[in-house]
Amino acid sequence: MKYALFLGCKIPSKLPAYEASTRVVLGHLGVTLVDLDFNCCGYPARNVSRDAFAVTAARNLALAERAGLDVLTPCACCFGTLRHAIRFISEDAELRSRVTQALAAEGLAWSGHAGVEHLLTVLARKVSVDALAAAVRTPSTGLRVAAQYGCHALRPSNVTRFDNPMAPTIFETLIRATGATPVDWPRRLDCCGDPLHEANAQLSGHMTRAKIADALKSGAEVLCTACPHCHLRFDAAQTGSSDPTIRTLLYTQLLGLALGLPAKSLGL
Amino acid sequence: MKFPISIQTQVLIIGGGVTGTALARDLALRGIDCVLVEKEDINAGASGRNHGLLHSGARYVAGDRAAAMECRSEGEILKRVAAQTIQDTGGYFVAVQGDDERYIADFASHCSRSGITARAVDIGAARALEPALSERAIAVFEVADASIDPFRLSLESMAQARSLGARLMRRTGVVGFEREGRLIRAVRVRPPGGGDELRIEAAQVVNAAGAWAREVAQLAGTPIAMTYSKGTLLVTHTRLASRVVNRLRLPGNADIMMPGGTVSIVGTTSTRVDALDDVHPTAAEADLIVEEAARMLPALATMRYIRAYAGVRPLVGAPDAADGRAVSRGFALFDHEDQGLDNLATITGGKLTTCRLMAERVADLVCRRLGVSRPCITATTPLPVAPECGWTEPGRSPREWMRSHGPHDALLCECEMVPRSAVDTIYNALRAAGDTPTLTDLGLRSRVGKGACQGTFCAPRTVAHLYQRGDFQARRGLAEIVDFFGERWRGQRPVLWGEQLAQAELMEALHCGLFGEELRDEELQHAGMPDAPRAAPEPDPADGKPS
Amino acid sequence: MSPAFFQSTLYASLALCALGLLWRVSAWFRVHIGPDARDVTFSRRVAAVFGGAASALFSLRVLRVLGTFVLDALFLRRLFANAKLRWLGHLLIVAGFTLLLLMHALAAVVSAKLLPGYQPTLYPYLLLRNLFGAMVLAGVALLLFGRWRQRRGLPQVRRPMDAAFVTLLATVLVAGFLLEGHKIASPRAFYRMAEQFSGTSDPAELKPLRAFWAREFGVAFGDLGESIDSNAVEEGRARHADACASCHSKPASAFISYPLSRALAQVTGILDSGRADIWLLYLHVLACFLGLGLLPFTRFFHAVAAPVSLLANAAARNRTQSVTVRASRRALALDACVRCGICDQQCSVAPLARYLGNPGLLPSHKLIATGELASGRILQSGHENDALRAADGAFLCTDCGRCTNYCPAGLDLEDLWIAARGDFAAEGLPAPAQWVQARPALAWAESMEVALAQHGFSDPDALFAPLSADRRSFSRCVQCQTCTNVCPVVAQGMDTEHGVDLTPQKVMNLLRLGLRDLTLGSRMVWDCATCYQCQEHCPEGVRVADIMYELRALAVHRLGSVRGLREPS
Amino acid sequence: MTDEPPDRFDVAVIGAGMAGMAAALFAAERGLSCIQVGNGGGILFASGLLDLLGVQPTAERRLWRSPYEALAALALDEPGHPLARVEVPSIRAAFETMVTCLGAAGLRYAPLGDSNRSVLTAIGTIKTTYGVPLSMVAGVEALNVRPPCLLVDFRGLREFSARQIAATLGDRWPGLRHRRIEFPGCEALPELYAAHLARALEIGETRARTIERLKPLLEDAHAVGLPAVLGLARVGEVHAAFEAGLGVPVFEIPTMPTSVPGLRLLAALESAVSARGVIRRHQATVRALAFDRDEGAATLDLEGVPGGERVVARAVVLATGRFTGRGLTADRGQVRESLLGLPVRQPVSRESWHQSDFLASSGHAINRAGLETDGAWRPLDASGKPVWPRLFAVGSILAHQDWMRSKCGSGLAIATAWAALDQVARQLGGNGAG
Repeated sequence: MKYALFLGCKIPSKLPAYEASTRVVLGHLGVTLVDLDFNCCGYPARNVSRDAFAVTAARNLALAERAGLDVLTPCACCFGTLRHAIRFISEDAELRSRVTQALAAEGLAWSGHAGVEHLLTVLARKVSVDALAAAVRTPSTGLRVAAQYGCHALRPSNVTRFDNPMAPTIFETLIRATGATPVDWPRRLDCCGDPLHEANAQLSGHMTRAKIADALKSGAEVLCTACPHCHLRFDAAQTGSSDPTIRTLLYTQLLGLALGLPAKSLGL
Repeated sequence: MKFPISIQTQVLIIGGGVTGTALARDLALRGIDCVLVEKEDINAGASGRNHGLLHSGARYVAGDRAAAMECRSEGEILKRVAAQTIQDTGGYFVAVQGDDERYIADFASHCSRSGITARAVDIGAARALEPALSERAIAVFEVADASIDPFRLSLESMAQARSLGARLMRRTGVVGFEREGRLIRAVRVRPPGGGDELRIEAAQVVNAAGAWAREVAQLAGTPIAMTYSKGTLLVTHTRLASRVVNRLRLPGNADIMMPGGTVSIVGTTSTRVDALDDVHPTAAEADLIVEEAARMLPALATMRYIRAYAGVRPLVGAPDAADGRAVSRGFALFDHEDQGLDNLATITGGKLTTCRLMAERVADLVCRRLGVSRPCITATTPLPVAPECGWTEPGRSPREWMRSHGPHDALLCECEMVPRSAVDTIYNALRAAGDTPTLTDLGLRSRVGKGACQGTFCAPRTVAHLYQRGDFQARRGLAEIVDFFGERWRGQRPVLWGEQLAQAELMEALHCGLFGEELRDEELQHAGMPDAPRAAPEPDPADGKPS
Repeated sequence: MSPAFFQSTLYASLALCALGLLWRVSAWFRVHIGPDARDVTFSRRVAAVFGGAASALFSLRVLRVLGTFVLDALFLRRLFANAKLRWLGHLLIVAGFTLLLLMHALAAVVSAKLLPGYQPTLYPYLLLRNLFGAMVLAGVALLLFGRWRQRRGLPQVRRPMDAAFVTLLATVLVAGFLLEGHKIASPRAFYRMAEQFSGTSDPAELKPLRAFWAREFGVAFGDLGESIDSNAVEEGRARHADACASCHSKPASAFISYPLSRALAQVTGILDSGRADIWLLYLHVLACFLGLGLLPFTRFFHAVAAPVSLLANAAARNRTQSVTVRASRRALALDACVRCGICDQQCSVAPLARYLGNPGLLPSHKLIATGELASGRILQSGHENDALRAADGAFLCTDCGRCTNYCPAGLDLEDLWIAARGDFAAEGLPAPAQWVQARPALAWAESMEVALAQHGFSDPDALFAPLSADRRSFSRCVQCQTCTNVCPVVAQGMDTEHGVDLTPQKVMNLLRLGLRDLTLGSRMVWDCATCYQCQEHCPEGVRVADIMYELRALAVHRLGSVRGLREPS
Repeated sequence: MTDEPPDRFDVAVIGAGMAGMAAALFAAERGLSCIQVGNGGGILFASGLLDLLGVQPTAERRLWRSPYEALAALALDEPGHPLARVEVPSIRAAFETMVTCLGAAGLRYAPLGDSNRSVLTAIGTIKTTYGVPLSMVAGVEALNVRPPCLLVDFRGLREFSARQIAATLGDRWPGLRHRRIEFPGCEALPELYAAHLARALEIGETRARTIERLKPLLEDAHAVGLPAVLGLARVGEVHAAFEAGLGVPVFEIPTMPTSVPGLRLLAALESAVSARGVIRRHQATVRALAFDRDEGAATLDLEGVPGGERVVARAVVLATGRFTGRGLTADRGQVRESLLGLPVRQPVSRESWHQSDFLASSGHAINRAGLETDGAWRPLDASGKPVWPRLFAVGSILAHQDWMRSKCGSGLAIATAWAALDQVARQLGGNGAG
C-alpha cells in the first residue's frame, strides 16, 4: 500500500506529534508514505473565490496524479476540501476548463484520477480492522474513549463517502480494535467550533466547551481525534480553563500505543 | 313587529373594491359623510384578482383609443399621488415568431396617435436586460407600464376616508331597497354573522359593486345590461423578470407577465360566465396560460407555480343597452334617472388603472345631486401612507423585519417572512375599527399564506399567536384554519404538479395525516368527548403581558 | 586626487554610514509591530536585548553563538541547505568584496603592513585584485540569474533604492577595472613614472625603455614606429631592471584589466589627453564612498541585520520568547530579510496568490506591507487599495510556518504575520468575517443598492455564486425548517446574549425571494460553522452549506467593493 | 490508483423514508447484505407516532378502537389495499421487530397492544394512532381520564401554544390549565427551535432550571404536558428527570415538522441500520437502474457522489415514496414513476386529481394513484407482468391507498416492507423467517 501523504498546513508546525505518529504507525502497518510538493488544500479560499479554491486543491491532486498515487490525509478538513474540489470540478464543465487552464500554466494536469482518502478510511477499509486487531500487542483495555468524528470528514457524506453521517461507526470500530471502549456521547457528531474561531471566538468557545462537557458527562476518559483542527481546538479550549478537562489523544497515538510502539516515537 | 335599527348618512356606497374605496376617499375629501358596505372584504372581487398592472395604455392603442389615453393619463396621475403603491418597473411589448407582422408594424404609430411613447428596443439588448425573453422574439418595444398594489391602494384610500369620518361595514350584504317614488328611502343590509337586518338611510346611493352591480341594480328595480368575463391568473414561485412583459398582439390569452415584488403573475384568460358565485380557476385554464405565456418567456414552462386565482370582469353594454350616457367605452356610469330613480348611481366596468377617474366621475354626479360644489382633489392630493396597509407588498416585510426586529419579534410566516409585529399592527387596526378580524382578513392584508407553503406552516403559527394574544377563544382557531385552507385550496388546485404538488402533499400529510383536521369532530366523539355546553370564554390568568 | 579631498570625503561617508547604522539599529527598538508590542517601551526593549546578549555571553550558549556566527553568518549554512546556487553567488560577492576591501581599499593599513614589499603593481597582487573583482561580478551574475529563474510567476519586490545601490556597486567595479586597464596602456603614466624614477622624460633618451615597455608591458605609445629593434629592447630591459622591476611585474596576469588595456590601446591617446586616469579614479573612489555612506539605507543593510538575527536565535534560551524580545525581533526582521524569496517559493498559499493575482499573500510582500503598516505609509490616502489587498493577503495566511522554517536569516516570520494581522485589525482592516459583521446585513444591502445603481458589479454569478443564482437550487424547499433545527450555530444562540440574525432557512428564503443582497452581510452567513448538518439533513437536497460558502465569497467581492477603508470594528 | 470493482449486495433499498428504513432494517435482520440510497426526508416529517390503521372507510370518517378490526373491515371493503394484502401475523411481527429495534437504538415505545390510542396534537385536535413513544404515553392516559392537567409551552416556540390547546378543548376538559414560560437562557431570543431546546435539556443544569420554573405552576395538576422537546439522544433520561422533578406524569405533544420526535426516529433508525452493517448513501440518488436480463443482478448508478458510483445488487426494493419523496413526479399531464417510468395507476386528468374541498372526506383521487404490484410486491409493467423478478415496491408509492386519510402511514410502510422482504428472502434463498 502506497499513498502520497498530505499533511496540510496545521500538522507540521502546530501538531508535529500527529505527523510523527502517523508515519510511525502506518510504517509499522506496511503503508508506504510519499512526500510531494503539496500546497494548502484550498480551504481558506472557499470563503473568497470558488475558482481559486478549486485550482489550489486541483494542483495538489494533479501532483498526486503525476506521481501515480492516491492522497492520504490525516486532516479531516483537508480531506473534505479536496473531496469537495473533486465534486465541483466534476460537476461544472466551465470550472473544469478554467482549472485545467490554470494547471497547464504550471505544466500540470488533473484527469480526475488521484483519489483522496482519510487516515481512518485507509486504516478501516484498506489496512482493515482485523489486520489492526491482529497487530495489537498492548491493548488499552477498559479505556473509555469518546470518538470525535470531525464535520468535514463526515459531511456531506455524498461528497466525502466517509461513513453514515447520521450514525457513523468507523471510528468506534477502530477504537475497539485497540482494545479500548468507545463511549456513546450525544454530541459526538457536533462541530468542534474550530472553523468559527476566527469569525466568532465566543460562539466557537461555547461549541468546544459543550462538546468537552458532554464527553465527560458520558464517562469518557479520553477524547480521541483524527483531525488537527479539532485536536488543537480542544487543547486550546482546555489550557488554563477552570472547567473540568479531558485528555485528548490522536487516534494514531491511541493505536500506536496499542501496537506497542514507543510513546516517544508517537510524540507523547 | 320589530323596527330594525337605522343608520343615517349622506351617501351610501355599495361595494368595497378599488372604485368604491376611491369614491369613499373622494367624497370624504369633499367633506361628504358616507358609509361603505361590502358583502365580503376590501378588493374581494375583480379589484383583488387582477395582474396589478398599471397600464401605459399601449395594450389598447389598436382596439380602444379612448381607453388607451385614459390609462396613460391616469397612470401618470397615480404615479404622482399614490407612489407608495407603485413599482415603476417599465414594460416590454414582445412579439415572437408567428405573431401578426402587421400589428407589429403599426404598433409604434398607433401608440404615438394615443400620445403613448413606445420605444423600439434592439432584441439582443432586451434579452441582455431580460434574459428570460424567448430567443424567438422578433420585436420588442419599451413602454411605461408599472406594477401597482391594488390592495394597498384600496386599503389606504379607505384608511384616509375613515380618518375623515367615512364608515366601513365589511361582510355586510345588501338585501333590499326601500323605494318611495323616484327616491330610495333606505337600503336594507345584513350585518356580519347574519344578525338582524339594518336600514341605511342615505340621500344618495352609489352602486359600485363591480361585477355584482347587475344584482344590486336588479334589487333596486333598475336593471342594467352586463356580461361577465372570467379571467384566471397564475402566481410563480420566484420572480422571473424585472419588467412587465406584454405580448405584442391584439389582446388575447395569457399575454401579460407581471413582476409583483418577489413573484411573477401570469395571465389572463377570458371566458364568458353567467353566474358569479363559485368562480374559481381550473386546471385547463392553468395549462392554457402556461403554454401560451411560455412562448414569450420559455422559463414559464418549467417554473414552479404556487397558486392561481380567478376574477370576473364586469363588461357593460349587452345587446339592448347601447348606453348613450356611458362616459367612456372603458367604464360605465348610470344615473338611472330614465329608470325613475333620482338618487341612485351605478359605476362599473373600467379597469384598475382608471379607478380614481371612475370615482371622480360618479362623485361629481353625486355632488351635483347633493348641491355640493366642492371640486375633486384626488388627482393632486397625495394618498397618505397608513402603517397597517403596506404589508401586501411582496418582499417588503423581510426588509421591515430586518430593520426593526427586536428580541420579541418572531416571524410567523417564513416563506414571505412576515413578522409578528406586522400581524399585530394589522390586527390591532382592524380591532380599532370595531372589527373581529379573521385569519383570512390577515391573509388579505399581508403576505401570510401567500408564499410557497400556502399556509401549511404559517396558518397554525398565526393562529397560535392569536390565541396567545387572547384574541381567539374555544375552537375558533380550528374553524379559521379550515376556512383559510378552503380559500387557499381553490387557488392551489389548478397548479398542483411538480414541486408544488409535493408541497401540497406535505400540507395534507401535516393537516390531515397528523392534525386530522378533517376528523376534528369525529375524533372528539371517538375519544369520548362529545360536545359539552360551551363554557364562557374564560379570561386568561396566564401571561397577562402582551406577548 | 588631493589627500585632503580624499580624507574629507572618506570621513563624510564614514560618518553618514555610522549615522545610518545608528538610525537603522535604533529602529529595532523603536518600531512597534503587533498590538502586544504597543506598550513595550524603548528602554525595556533595549534592556531585554542587552540583558539577553549578556546572559548568553556568560553561559555555554556563547559556543553556540560562535558556531552560528561561523557557519550561518559567514558560511550561510541555512542558505546552503535550501539554495546552493544563491549560496555560491552570495559567498562570492561577500568574499570578493571583503578581500578587495582589505587588500586593495585598505592597502595602506593592511597589505602594506602584512605583506613585505607589497606593491599593487607587482605579481601576484595584480592577479588577485582581478580575481576578487571577478568573484564579485560572478556572484552578482549568479544571483541575478537565480532571481530570474525562481520567478515561477510570483511577482517580486522591487525597490528603486536597491536598484540604485546595485548600479553603484557595478560602477565601483567597472571604474576600477577601466582605471587599471587604462593605466597599463597609458604613455602619460609611463612618462610620469619615468620622470619620477629616472629623472628624464625625454622620449629620445627613454627610447630603449619605451621599446621594452611597449613590447613587454603593453604601453601604447602613439609615436613608436611599427618595428621595434631588439637591441633597444634589450637595452630597455637593463634599464627596466634597475629602475622599475622592483615595483612592476608584467601586467599580463591581470586577466581582466590587461585584456581591457589592449582593447583601450587604440583610444589611449584620447583618454590620456582627456585625463581619464584622474576622472576614472574619482569615479571609482567616490562610488566606493557613496556606497559606504548609503549602505545602511538600502536593503543591503541585511549584511548587518541578518547575522544579528541569526546570532540572536543562537543566543536565545528557548524558541518561545517574551513579548519584549519579540517586539524587537519583529522590527529587526524587517531589516534582516535578504529578499531571497525562498519563503515565497515555500509558501503554501502561493498558488492562491497567483490565482487571485494578489501578491499580498506572499511572505516577501507581507514583510514590506508590515513595515509600511508600522510606518503608517500604507494607510495614507492614495494607498487604500494596497492596504485592502495587503490585509486580504495577511488574513489568507494559514500559519503553516513554512516560511519561518526556510528563512535563511532565521526570522520568526509566523510571529511577524500574527502580529501584523493584529495591526491590520487594529487599523480597521480585520479579517472579512469581522469587517463584514461590523455593519448589519441591511446596511450592506442598502450601500450595495447605491453602488449597483452607479456601476454594476464585476463578479458574474456564474463564477462566484452559481448555486445561489439558480432558482433550481432552492425551488424544492418545502419550508420544513430542518436546516435550522440541526444548525449548531443557531442552537448556540441559546446561550449567547444575541443569537444569529438569520437562520439558514431564512437565508434560503431570501434567496428564493430574490433578495440575495440582504444575506451577504448577515451574521448567519459569516458565523456558519460549515459543519454541513443542514445540507446533510435537507430532505429536498438543497445544498445549504455550499451556498453559504458561495455567499461569503460573493460578499467578499461585492461588499469589498463598497467597503470603506477602516470599517468600524 | 484505485479503480475498484463495484460493490455487490444482496439487496439495494432505494429510498429512506419509513418504508425504506424498515426494508433495510428487515433485510439486515434477515442477514442480507444491504445498501440503502436516499435521504431520511419522510422520517423528518414524522411525529414519532406509529399509525397502523385508524379510519375505514375514509369516506365515512369511521374511527376504530382496534386497528386489527379496522384491518378486517379494510380487507372486506378494499381487498386491493396494500395493507389488506399483508397477513395480520406479519403485521404484528413487523411492528414488534420495529419497536424492538427502535428501543435498542434508544427510542422506546409503550408496549403495542391490540388497540389504537388517542393523543393530543399541537393544534388541539385529537389523533388516533397505534404505537406511542414512552415520552408521550402519559398523554394518552390523561386524555382518557381528563383529570386536572397543566399544559406548558415556551415563549418563542412559535408553532406550539398551550393556551390554544387548552382553549380548543377547554369546554370538554375543564381542568386543563395552561402556562407559558421562558426557556432558561433564551429570554432574549425571538424564535426557538424544538431541536435546540431538546439538546439544551440534555444538559443537566438547563434541565434543572426548567423544572424549577415548572414546579410553582403545578398546583392541582395530575399530569403535565409539554411540547416534544424532552431530549434528542437522551429522551429516556430527560423524560425521567422531568417526572422525578415534578412528581407527576409528564407527556410530550408532537409539534409541527420538523419535530424532535421526527429527528429522534431518524437518528434511531439510522443507527439501527448502521449498526447492522447497512451501507447508507445520503444526498445521493439512483440515476440509472439496469437489470441483468438473465436475472443475475441489477446495476445501480448513483449520482450526487463525486465521479458517480456503481453498485450491484441481487434484489432491489423500491421505497421511493410519493411526491414529497420524489418516487412519483407529476407534470401537468400525468403522474410518472421517477426512476424507471413504471406504469402508474392514476386518475384520467389533472382536473380530477384533487377535490375542490381540501378536507373532502372521500379524499383526493391522486392519493390513491401509485404502482400496481403482483402478489409478491413486484411492480408490474404495461403488460401486467413483473418488471423484473427481483424488483419490489413498498410503502406509499403503492396504489389503492390514502394513508393520510386512513391514518395508516407507518403501518403501510412497515407492513409492506416486512411482507416484501419475506419475498426477497425467499427469492434469494435466505431464511425467510427472519
